[in-house]
Amino acid sequence: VLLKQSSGQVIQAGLAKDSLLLQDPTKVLGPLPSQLGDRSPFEQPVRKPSDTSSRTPLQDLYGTITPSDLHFERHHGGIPAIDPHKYELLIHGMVERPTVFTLADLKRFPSFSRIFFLECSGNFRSGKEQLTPQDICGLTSQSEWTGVMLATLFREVGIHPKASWFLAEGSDAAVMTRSIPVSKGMEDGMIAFAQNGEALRPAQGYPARLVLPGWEGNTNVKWIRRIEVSDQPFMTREETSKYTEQVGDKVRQFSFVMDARSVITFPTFPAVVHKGWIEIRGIAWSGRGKIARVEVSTDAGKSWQPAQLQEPVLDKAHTAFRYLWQWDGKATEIMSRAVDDTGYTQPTLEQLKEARGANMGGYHVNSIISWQIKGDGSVLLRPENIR
Amino acid sequence: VLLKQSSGQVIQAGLAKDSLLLQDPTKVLGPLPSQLGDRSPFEQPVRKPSDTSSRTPLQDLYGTITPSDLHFERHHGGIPAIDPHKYELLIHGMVERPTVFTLADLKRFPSFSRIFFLECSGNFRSGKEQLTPQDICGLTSQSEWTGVMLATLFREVGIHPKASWFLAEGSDAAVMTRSIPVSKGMEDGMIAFAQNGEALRPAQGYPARLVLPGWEGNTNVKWIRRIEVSDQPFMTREETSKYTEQVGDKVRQFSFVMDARSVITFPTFPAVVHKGWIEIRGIAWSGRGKIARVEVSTDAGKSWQPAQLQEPVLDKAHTAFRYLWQWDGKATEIMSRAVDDTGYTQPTLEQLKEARGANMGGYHVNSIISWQIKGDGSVLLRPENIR
Amino acid sequence: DALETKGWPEQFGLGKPATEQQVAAWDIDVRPDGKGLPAGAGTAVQGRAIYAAKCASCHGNTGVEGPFNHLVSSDTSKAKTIGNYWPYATTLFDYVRRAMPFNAPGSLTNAEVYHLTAYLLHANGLVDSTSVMDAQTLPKVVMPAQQLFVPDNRTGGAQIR
Amino acid sequence: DALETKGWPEQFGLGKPATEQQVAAWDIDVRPDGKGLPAGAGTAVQGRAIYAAKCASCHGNTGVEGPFNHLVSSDTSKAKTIGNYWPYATTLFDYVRRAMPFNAPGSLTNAEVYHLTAYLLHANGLVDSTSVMDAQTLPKVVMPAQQLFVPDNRTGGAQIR
Ligand code: HEC
Ligand code: HEC
Ligand SMILES: [Ca+2]
Ligand SMILES: [Ca+2]
Ligand SMILES: [Ca+2]
Ligand SMILES: [Ca+2]
Ligand SMILES: [Ca+2]
Ligand SMILES: [Ca+2]
Ligand SMILES: [Co+2]
Ligand SMILES: [Co+2]
Repeated sequence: VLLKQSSGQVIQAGLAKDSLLLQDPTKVLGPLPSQLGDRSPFEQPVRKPSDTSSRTPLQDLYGTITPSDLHFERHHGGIPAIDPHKYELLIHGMVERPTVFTLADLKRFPSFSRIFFLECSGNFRSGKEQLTPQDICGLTSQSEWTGVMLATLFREVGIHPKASWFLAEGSDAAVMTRSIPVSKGMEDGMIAFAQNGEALRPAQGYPARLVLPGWEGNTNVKWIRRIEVSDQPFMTREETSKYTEQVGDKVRQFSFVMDARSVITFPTFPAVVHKGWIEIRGIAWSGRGKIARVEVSTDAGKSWQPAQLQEPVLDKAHTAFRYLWQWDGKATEIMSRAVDDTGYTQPTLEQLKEARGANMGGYHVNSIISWQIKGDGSVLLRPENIR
Repeated sequence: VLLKQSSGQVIQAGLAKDSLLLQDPTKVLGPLPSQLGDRSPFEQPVRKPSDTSSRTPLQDLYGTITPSDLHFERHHGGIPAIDPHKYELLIHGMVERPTVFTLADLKRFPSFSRIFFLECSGNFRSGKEQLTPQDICGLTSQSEWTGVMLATLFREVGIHPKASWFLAEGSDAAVMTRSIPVSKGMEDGMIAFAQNGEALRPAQGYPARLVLPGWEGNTNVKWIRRIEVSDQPFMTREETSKYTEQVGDKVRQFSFVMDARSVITFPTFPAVVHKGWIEIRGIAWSGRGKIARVEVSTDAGKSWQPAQLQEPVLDKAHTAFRYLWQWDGKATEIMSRAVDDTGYTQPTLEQLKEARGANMGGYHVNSIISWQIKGDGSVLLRPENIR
Repeated sequence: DALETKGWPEQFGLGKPATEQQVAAWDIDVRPDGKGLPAGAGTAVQGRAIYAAKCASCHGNTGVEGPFNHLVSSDTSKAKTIGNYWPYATTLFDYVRRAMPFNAPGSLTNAEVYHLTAYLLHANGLVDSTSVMDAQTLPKVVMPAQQLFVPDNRTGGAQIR
Repeated sequence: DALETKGWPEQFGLGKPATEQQVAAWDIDVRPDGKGLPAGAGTAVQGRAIYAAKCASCHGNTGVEGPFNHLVSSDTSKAKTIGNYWPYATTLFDYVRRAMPFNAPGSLTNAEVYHLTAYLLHANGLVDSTSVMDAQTLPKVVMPAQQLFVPDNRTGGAQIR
């Protein structure tokens, strides 16, 4: 490491990073300030990618903000490469003034920032003991989103009073489309161009995407290029063949809202705990509003105690909870359940099956997750059979 | 890009990233999900480093969270490389049980998360028109910090009831030390081990640092290795030779709290604006509490209008403000002033000089910043002479 | 959180009016009532050949062999397919045109999409081998699954559904 | 936000008792009353030689030439220095031992630090050339700036200070 003096002279003032680790850090000048910070070589959290998605390492995270490079991914045609100078958003259909907005145009409107979660409605896996929170429900993440409210844009283009649905279309290889009620767009829909302080990341929709707080991930159309306002839904493949679920002998469609749920992130597989005081930690969220409380059971569901919620508790946002537990060293099961401010209580898988039927499929499965604490301190998922 | 099929077969399913930019992104499969996300090649925000600090690009950011790799830096001996498995925090002095905590120990205590700003008390530059918000006051950033409350640790080691100060000492090459009143430590001091959801970055104190919400950056000792509890301050070099300011014919010491201030981040140099509607944007913060309101003047300080504050307004936190302005195309000056919930109003440099004397030096200069809007739409700082 | 528009102009005057050509270039969606369907027509026979050339490698020779999604219902599989799960035939045209083939999306002509649509509907037993699929006939194809579809029946509150 | 300790044990029992050796190895601070000063002593004459060898390259031959901080006050500069701005002599020992030389911090022996302290105090006209600096004498050095220092006089509220 070279140190430039105010005189312009350069002096040797430190050693290469690797050699530092062997030394007493108080006795060697470290690397000087830089343009971009790095992670410690000892901390390398990663998502878990498949061909179609990549899961946030919930068990490795603290607090409620997801670092943008660890935000979950779910694509249907990979990540498009978009030149922001050529980017355009077209709004047409039942509007007075069909309009094309550049990215610069979008940024000139009154803007808005808000912290809320996104979650894929297919966010549930189970079936074996060796699963981490990342494996089970890593398809949720939280960011501070900034953009222009859809209501502002609808006002600008003069939306027709009888308009009831709009089509949101991406510019990815899947030209991803979803039909969204205009009411949701007007309520809190946003065309976001920033995430956690900086421009959207390509995997999260750069340069602009739709965000619909509390609604299933797929509706938050990324790389959005077109909005067509209409008086009926378009019945796209994503809202018919996919993102619908069997409920009894019917198929439920347009089930947009994400019901309340919670997940313990510590202690979970593959952690090993010791007898004594353990802070059980996790996150809870609801697409319908704020988390009212989270309850924790340390006796396999026989009794439930209130956990502490981290303030501020935000609307439609991951809310950290904590519960202090003195473990006596005996095998047991721990679990958490979220209650939101509409009075909804996170159900068991049993309850969900009872309400929806055994063939309910894999969407909107928000059931309580239970962890076995073995006598040797090892922690394993209690697997459940979704079908 | 290769796509692995469920059959195990691998197919060619896309093109190299560079070639994509030339194409219609809807017609080519993009890169698939990955372990870590990247920035768009079109978005490369950077800090501005000197030998001793590096400034956050405030004008490039949205919302209130600072991406961790853009968090400002101020070191006195570079960034130490610390093996988290060897890390220890020693607490001794006026305590019943002098104790050494490993990082794993710290993480086992009840934890706490909180969003607040950090700011170097030397965070002010002026003197020429071509300065950006980053140049003027880029030595402030905001994160969601997670750690163990100092009060929890003091309780654990049995702090002496008569203890009034403690020394916080880093394990960097400067072995940075500051004396801190125990009262602040007990109120909201935290030993943070995480920042924005993940482990602290090395430049921000990995694996653990002191954070004191609202207090000058230098007291938030990074890479903390030792806390000595005492009944008097230690009068270290940083709290005598540095981080003290001339006020009248005295030198003010232990001026910990950061007074309220605000900065417009758009429009600012080097932006060029157009006649018509402009959303004036910025951030405001106070080390004493919440921002009560921000006022904006678009007529060089003759009249002031309330700006909109982004909710939730958090204690000791960067608070985004917005003010919608119709610019008539005539040259003018725009400025913002913060008012906090203790009733403090951000002063002019004149007022500060009046209160402190002309020789007040460069610490805690929180004066109103004014931007000249030229008739051609160019924006320049109105430079001020601090001495 | 509701939009506070006090002090706002009627319009900010941002953006440019969209020209008809611009709209036409991007307006590719097809609604259940057939709005959006282009000129042209297709038959199962012609679709079969295109399918074999451009689709079978991923969806199987007869649409049930994979490796990717089953497109045809069969007695031996519980897979959700066009035949047993898709509520609207128009969706098939819309989706194939925008997203398939997966490795060359947007490469098919409208005629090819009509042929493939006819082929896949026929393979699922939904139309005759000789039916011509075009802007008039496609919206009228009766999809058995349509009657199963209901809008969200969760009405909020404590209810678990 | 105050710590909610309901349901907490008296102690979590985390961490290990610090041994005396561990504390001694790290407890390098020096207080204004001299607490923390090690055995040993130094004089300006011996300090001058060490200074020339290890410090002058960065602080100048006589402590005023830079390129880094002025360490000695002079009539021709307004720089804040040990002589005109530092309130406690103990801080000099503490800081030089922990942080200097900048490119080899922590490399000086206690004796070297005493010598350098004596030299810099003398160069600033604060002690005689023959004064011996040790754990007894150093805390007694009268620093002219000390009378200037006042604790924070901002008391909150609307006041601008
Ligand atoms: C290179 C592989 C590949 C080729 C070639 C391919 N597809 Fe696909 N197809 C896929 C994949 C992968 C999906 C699932 C995409 C998703 O879910 O986002 C899919 C989905 C579909 C679906 C929706 C199925 C459902 O259940 O929702 C239809 C219909 C379809 N393809 C038709 C076709 C047609 C017609 C062709 C030829 C013109 C074709 N595909 C060529 C890979 C391919
Ligand atoms: C390689 C350059 C270098 C060398 C060699 C060096 N210093 Fe320094 N010195 C610095 C820098 C840079 C600073 C400012 C550090 C900071 O502000 O964090 C400094 C600061 C100081 C200060 C505090 C000045 C103030 O105004 O607060 C003292 C005292 C000091 N040095 C003494 C010494 C002594 C004694 C030696 C020799 C044993 C020495 N220095 C060798 C670069 C050097
Ligand atoms: Ca798709
Ligand atoms: Ca759904
Ligand atoms: Ca230093
Ligand atoms: Ca201060
Ligand atoms: Ca259309
Ligand atoms: Ca001590
Ligand atoms: Co989804
Ligand atoms: Co500072």
